Amino acid sequence: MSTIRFVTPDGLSAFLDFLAQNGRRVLVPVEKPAVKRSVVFEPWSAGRPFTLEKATVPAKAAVLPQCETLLSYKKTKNADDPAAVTLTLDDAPEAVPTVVFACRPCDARGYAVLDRPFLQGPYVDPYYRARRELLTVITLSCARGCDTCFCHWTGGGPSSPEGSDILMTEIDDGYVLQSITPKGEELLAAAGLADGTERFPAAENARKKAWASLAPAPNLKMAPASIAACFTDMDFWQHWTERCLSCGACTFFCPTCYCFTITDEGEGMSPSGGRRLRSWDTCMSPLFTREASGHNPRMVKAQRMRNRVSHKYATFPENWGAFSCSGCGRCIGNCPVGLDIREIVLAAVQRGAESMHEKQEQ
Amino acid sequence: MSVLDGKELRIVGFLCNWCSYGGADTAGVARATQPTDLRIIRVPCSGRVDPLFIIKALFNGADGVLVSGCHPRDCHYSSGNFYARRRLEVLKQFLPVLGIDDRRFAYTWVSASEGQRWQHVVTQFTKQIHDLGPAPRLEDAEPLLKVADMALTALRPLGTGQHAALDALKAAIRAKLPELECIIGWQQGRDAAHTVPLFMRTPEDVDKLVWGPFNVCNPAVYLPSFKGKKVGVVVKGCDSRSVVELLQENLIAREDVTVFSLPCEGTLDMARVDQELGRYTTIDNVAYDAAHVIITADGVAHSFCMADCAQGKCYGCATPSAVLADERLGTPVEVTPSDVTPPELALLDAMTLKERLSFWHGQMQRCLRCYACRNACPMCVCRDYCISDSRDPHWMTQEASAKEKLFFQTIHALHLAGRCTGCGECQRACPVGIPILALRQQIARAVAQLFDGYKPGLHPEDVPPLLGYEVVEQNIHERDWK
Amino acid sequence: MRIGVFICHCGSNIAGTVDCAKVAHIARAYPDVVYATDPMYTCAEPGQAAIEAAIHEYKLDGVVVASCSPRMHEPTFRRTVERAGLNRYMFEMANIREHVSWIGKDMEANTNKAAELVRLAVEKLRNNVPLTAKQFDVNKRVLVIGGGVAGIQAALDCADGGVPVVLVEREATIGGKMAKLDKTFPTVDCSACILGPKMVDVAQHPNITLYACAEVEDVSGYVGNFTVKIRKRATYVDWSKCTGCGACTEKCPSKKSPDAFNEFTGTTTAISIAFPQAIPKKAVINPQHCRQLTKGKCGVCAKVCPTGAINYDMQDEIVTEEVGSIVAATGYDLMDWSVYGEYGGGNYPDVITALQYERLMSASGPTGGHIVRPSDGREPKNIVFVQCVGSRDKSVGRPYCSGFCCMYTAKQAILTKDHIPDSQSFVFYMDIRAPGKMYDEFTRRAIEEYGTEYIRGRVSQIYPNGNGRLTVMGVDTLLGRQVEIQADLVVLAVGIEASKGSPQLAEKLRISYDSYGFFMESHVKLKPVETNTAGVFLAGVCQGAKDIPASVAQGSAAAAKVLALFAKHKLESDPQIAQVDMRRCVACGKCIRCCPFGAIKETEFRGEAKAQVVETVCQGCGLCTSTCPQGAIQLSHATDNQILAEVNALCQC
Amino acid sequence: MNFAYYPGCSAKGSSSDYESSTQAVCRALDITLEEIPGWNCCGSTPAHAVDTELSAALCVRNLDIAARQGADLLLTPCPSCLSNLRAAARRMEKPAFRQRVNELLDAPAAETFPEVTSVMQGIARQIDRETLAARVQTSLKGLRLAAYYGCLMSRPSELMRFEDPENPLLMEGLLSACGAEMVDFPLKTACCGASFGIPERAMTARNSGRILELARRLGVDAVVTACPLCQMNLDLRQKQAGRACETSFHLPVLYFTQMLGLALGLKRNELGLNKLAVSANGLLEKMDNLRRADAVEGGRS
Repeated sequence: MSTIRFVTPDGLSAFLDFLAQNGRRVLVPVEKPAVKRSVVFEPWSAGRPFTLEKATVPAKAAVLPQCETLLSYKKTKNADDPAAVTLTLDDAPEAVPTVVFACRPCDARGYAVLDRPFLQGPYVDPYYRARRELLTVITLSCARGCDTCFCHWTGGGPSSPEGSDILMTEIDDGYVLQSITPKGEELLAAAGLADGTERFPAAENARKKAWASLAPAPNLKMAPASIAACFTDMDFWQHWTERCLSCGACTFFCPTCYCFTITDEGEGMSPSGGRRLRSWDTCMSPLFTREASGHNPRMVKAQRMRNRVSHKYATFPENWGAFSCSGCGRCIGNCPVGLDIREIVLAAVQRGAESMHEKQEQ
Repeated sequence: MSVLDGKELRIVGFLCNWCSYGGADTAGVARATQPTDLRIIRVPCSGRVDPLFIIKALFNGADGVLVSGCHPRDCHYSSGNFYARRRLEVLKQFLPVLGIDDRRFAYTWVSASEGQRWQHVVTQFTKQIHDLGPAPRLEDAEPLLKVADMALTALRPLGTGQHAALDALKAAIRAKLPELECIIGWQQGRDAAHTVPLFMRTPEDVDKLVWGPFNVCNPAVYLPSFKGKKVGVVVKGCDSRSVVELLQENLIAREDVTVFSLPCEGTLDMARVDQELGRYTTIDNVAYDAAHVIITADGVAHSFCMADCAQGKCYGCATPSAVLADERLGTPVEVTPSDVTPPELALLDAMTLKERLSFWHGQMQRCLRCYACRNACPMCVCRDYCISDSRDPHWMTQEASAKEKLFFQTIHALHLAGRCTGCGECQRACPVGIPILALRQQIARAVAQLFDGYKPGLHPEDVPPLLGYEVVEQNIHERDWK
Repeated sequence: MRIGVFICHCGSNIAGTVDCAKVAHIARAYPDVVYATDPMYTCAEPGQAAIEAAIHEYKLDGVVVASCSPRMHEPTFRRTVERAGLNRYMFEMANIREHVSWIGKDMEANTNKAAELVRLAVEKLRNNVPLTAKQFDVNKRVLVIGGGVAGIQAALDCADGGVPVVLVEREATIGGKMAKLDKTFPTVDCSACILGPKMVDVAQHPNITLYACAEVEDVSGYVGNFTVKIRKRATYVDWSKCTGCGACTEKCPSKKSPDAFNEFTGTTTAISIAFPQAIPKKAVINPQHCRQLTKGKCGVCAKVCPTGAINYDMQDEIVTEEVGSIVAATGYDLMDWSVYGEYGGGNYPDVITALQYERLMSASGPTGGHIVRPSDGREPKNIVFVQCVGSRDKSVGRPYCSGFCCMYTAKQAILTKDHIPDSQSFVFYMDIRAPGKMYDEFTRRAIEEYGTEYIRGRVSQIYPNGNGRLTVMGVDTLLGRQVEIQADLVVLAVGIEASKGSPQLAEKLRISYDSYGFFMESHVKLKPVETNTAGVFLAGVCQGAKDIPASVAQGSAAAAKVLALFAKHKLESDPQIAQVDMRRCVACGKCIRCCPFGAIKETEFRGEAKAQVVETVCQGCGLCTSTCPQGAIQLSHATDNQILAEVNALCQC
Repeated sequence: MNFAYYPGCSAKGSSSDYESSTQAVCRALDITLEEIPGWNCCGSTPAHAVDTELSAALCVRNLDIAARQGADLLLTPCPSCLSNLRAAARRMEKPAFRQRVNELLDAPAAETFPEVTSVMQGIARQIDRETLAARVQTSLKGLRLAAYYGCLMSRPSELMRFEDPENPLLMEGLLSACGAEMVDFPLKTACCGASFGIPERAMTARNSGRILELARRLGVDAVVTACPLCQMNLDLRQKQAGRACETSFHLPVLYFTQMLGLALGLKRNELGLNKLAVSANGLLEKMDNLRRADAVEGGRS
């Protein structure tokens, strides 16, 4: 049985104070006022306002920063022989104990997606691992669905615990916190919060209500096969990507995208030294696959979009057994031209079904 | 490398090889004593000085930047300094919007024989920089978030456009359909409260065409990708200016483009609409009256008055009807242009330099460098070869600092100088709502002031001002060095 | 990279206020620097030898010299490193003399600054790449624009050197201003007698093609390969038939045609030959005054012409010439002196220009060499010469000295006395400028032997005083009193300006010109004949005021430049030019619009439009590089990355 | 049309004929001159040679009165006054100077002053050539006149802004509209030497003599002037000038307002012609004869 705690809205600050103990970085959703408001995760400090809204930007940066220094190096010269250079190198991962507070189940499931290639494959990424091991995820379950969300299509849901250490559910008078993992349990046990066992049924009730608010999900079981079947049908991809602008809004705001690029900056002998940086990249950009020769296997946006959709709904499931999409819908809401991945996936599924039907008839 | 503490500040000079570098030599030969702060970078011509070098220096630790070239008419290359004069003047007028004191940048003309003048210029400029003190740094500025005041009055009545001649437009498009590769317009998006671009190739596609306040995207952005093909585009007035600007720059050919237009009554600021709608599952209904759009979502009706919820650009819009059209439907609407300060720019105008620096620091922190702003810009034609992600030239790093992100915005703004029609797609596309349009608006304002009210995208035959020059500039005057 | 750094002491010029050894020491810590030293005189032969030795010993592939201005010794050191086997562009200079040691005495600040400038040079060098010049053919023909004495000299010298010359003259005859002069200073020999033979040589030289009544319409191409379009104006006389017999001019009934050659001191016939010694000696019809051409009635000249040369239907003709080099020798015109209202602004007939006075004195002039007053034909007795009318006068926008007026005024005063022994000349002057050989002696003669009264001061007003004379009011600044002279004739030494149309021609030639229209030389002192456009040279007053000997000298100098250029079989183009990265180029054409030299054209590359630099036309300004938004066109040796490296070396906070 | 008007001291004394003719002409042309109340001497000529601030204060007081009356334009007949008033207004644009002058005044002067211009320019601004010609009662046709502006009216040019400083043509325009033949008078802006009438009598006589001599050679019936000092000098001292040139002159020297007044048919005593030292009777007689001849001619045809 997991640990259940309860906290009132007024008690959240104290809870955050607790989370921030021992040098832990607590990332909380913070509202950025603008004509177009946005919500981003930022390190919390006592007294800072925060919000519990779904963030515009997922908390992916907690494990995969927008830009991180993989290694830094310095070169020093020998005073007697200017041609001789001593190189010192630091490749220790930049990682601090971190709590992500009040992300949503789709964000948390993002971590589960990222864990697969970074931790479960033949090559473990030490930088990712260092951060992931020091990460605790406190997820706020969603009270209802929305027009762009489709977590339940991808195997998740408004209260899916996957990827979370603690699941937090809003009820009438506060929040019920339920530990999901031993890490979460340990943290919750030490938090000094009131016991929430009595209120747990109310939380379960709220979760059910949330599930009930969702429109029925289509069956995507055939999606990998259907999309693979569409792979060579460039007309299909061209049709669906005609309005794409090839920007990175879909991928940079995705909790499951992990494409990156590596660049070297600075100079061993400069005061700030040389740095090897890993930064987010996007498969929507033609640069992503441009080869040194100038050749580009994904020259046109249809090829790139095909890659994105195939990766998320065909090849990743083939390799890892799950979609590389948590259905958060940010790629839909943030797209400047309203491209909707759901439409493409459904169209592919339908196309696949039709062609299979045709084959059977033949 | 460090400056001498308490003694020197970091002043970078870009000098043309033929005149000013020679002038500095002449000053040296005459043993004309000068302050030691200035570090001179020799360039072939003042026309070689990309304003971005100056921004780069000012962002990265320079306390002052001085550019000096041949006197007008004396350019070793005939006209390099004429181009430089326009570009550097625009830059000078742009700097304050970033929170940089424009006195930190100066450009002047010194000939190879004017050693004394050079001494005077260096002495004065160095003194000026010392009087200003070390330049404040973006990264040291306390982040500041402020919101533009959107309570605005439009130059013309805004409406919902429900009486537009949509059927006639569709008929006109159908008639042209056989001649054209496709016609770009708008269709309903994921629900009735959103539209997305539509590429019409068949009569059935034409049926999907919609017209109204949800048509926010600028379809001109797609035109350069159809270069060489016959294509049609349906435009609002603002979109037509992008089409014209593309024509001005020969980025599309007039004979390849057929422009369809209806007079626009304004479009909605979807950020504020979405904000008001909140999380909803379904749109039940969208209804219109002359001035309002009523959206019913999950059973709750939300009313949006066009006068209150239009895009910022719509309020100052003087071109509701296309400035250029082959098929013009509906009755064109004439609006007397007026110099309205757009809301984003008004917000910055009201700030001190220090606040502006803080503002941009605060705003740029949340930028993810997704480049939706760039890719949504119809005038961004470098596309696959933007200098923001190239190594040669290596203008930018991939670092996620506010400085690098603002530097990109500066690149974009300066590359748009004299070209930006103010369509606002950059800002609309930004998923995190950074008011980056203000930077382009400041450039546009400077360009209009310097070049007799020039506005890009009004006349296909106009030469964009930074691609031309006048031997005697009416509005650019050498600043005195007294 | 392996970089060697040389911090020059320049004796005490640098070492006096810069700790050169310390700079070398600091430089040793810079990236890629494997050797740094501080020689006494780097540019001297031992200094250069030491660089060569160091290149070999330390296997250097790049060299930085910190010394004087690169404008001084960059070519020297480039040759040095080239001798040691390096590419000449793997070299950078830091200017620590003119820009550091000579402008301040603070040793600490200077040393720090010098070290930073060396750092700048090192960072630039680390981004340098070897560049190689390309070779191309040269068309060994020359175009000379302007057939005044400078152009004649340039044309003859080139032609004598074996180079075919195309000489284009705007007027109907060559000879320019000198042909209008009566005598020349300081020898007072007859202008026509010394210029005439040269003009005849031009006509007879097998290597010279002369186009008179012609103007340059368009110039394209580049050094070694210019294409020039020349507009031959319609003369209505077929010159291949005209023998210059003059029968037409005698019979022409329209005798009120303005006589430009005589500076409008008289009139001529509508069909005319400028003067008896004109080259080419061919008749030209003035279409504004020809009765046949204006009224369609007359045709006298056609009737009397023994060779049937008259052609009233003649049209302008465009001829195209291909040349490898161009000499501009377009001379000067007088400034519009009517701005001087106080001198009558041109309304008093007896106030004339010095050039008009030359025509009055000339035996071939309208009065047959008799000096008479234009108003009444009487011989003047009191003649006032006013100097600097439109020279050295900021109030009319002419701050420069016209150079030769002091001398010709002295000459005219002397000649006046010769013509009219009982005359008295007065000269109002600001300063007497007589720096040439025999010049000052000549003015002394005018004063001492010819009794010319020189009055140092300006003339405030000239007005007809009602009794047929002119009152000249001025000041004698030496005596500090007002002067009033009753003159019969006033001769103004009107200042000069570049000849009409000079700016337009400069733009066609893509050379610079100053605000008065004079063409800009490449370097005021060291390259007075060259322009900034390779292959285009200057001769005579088009470059700035000068007298006949100087014009002739510059004509010869220009010819020497042409001959030196043509002495090479192939020319090398400067590799510091723009280059297009075909992949990055999106063919937006912004560079093509801006290029001051038309050096960029659109081309097709793998089916796509792209920009392409014409290497021989590009002059390396880099305007295109700062114009191209995607950085697709880069100026070699001043690429974005090279300049950014310098900026980053200074600004990295 | 109403103009604020600053007559200047001489209008109330030595050049009362200028004043009366100015008033009469303006009246006839429907221009009302409103004399500013309580004006004082502008300080010309001696004051500005002694102390620029004190002399400016004299002018500024007048300018201030005009400004407080809300005048847009202030007219003065006298070039000396005009020069002083304009110079003072110009100097007051410098804040430091303004501050010092303000200290000399009872109260700080107005921030901006009305533009000051001459009566001649005021008339020309208001009445175009055709209108003036239409108002002419007695044409000046047949009279040959020399317009003499004096040295001050157009100088220094950037301050006075009076046409071409060397060759103004405004007076010629007015009088030729009235029918007079205006000779090209090269000495129209030469100095007559009036200011040195007492200390440098010989020079003054020489300067005036040169002007009168040229005018006589050009065969004019009268010299027409716009300056009280010039008029007095050329008229009152005509004998001295004659002696300096070893000749004797008899050339009437009239104010342009007097000439205009004659053309407009105003009463001759209103124009103060009786105040002239060199009698204008000959001129008037010639006019009468010419007009009589016209009448006869007109009668015949």
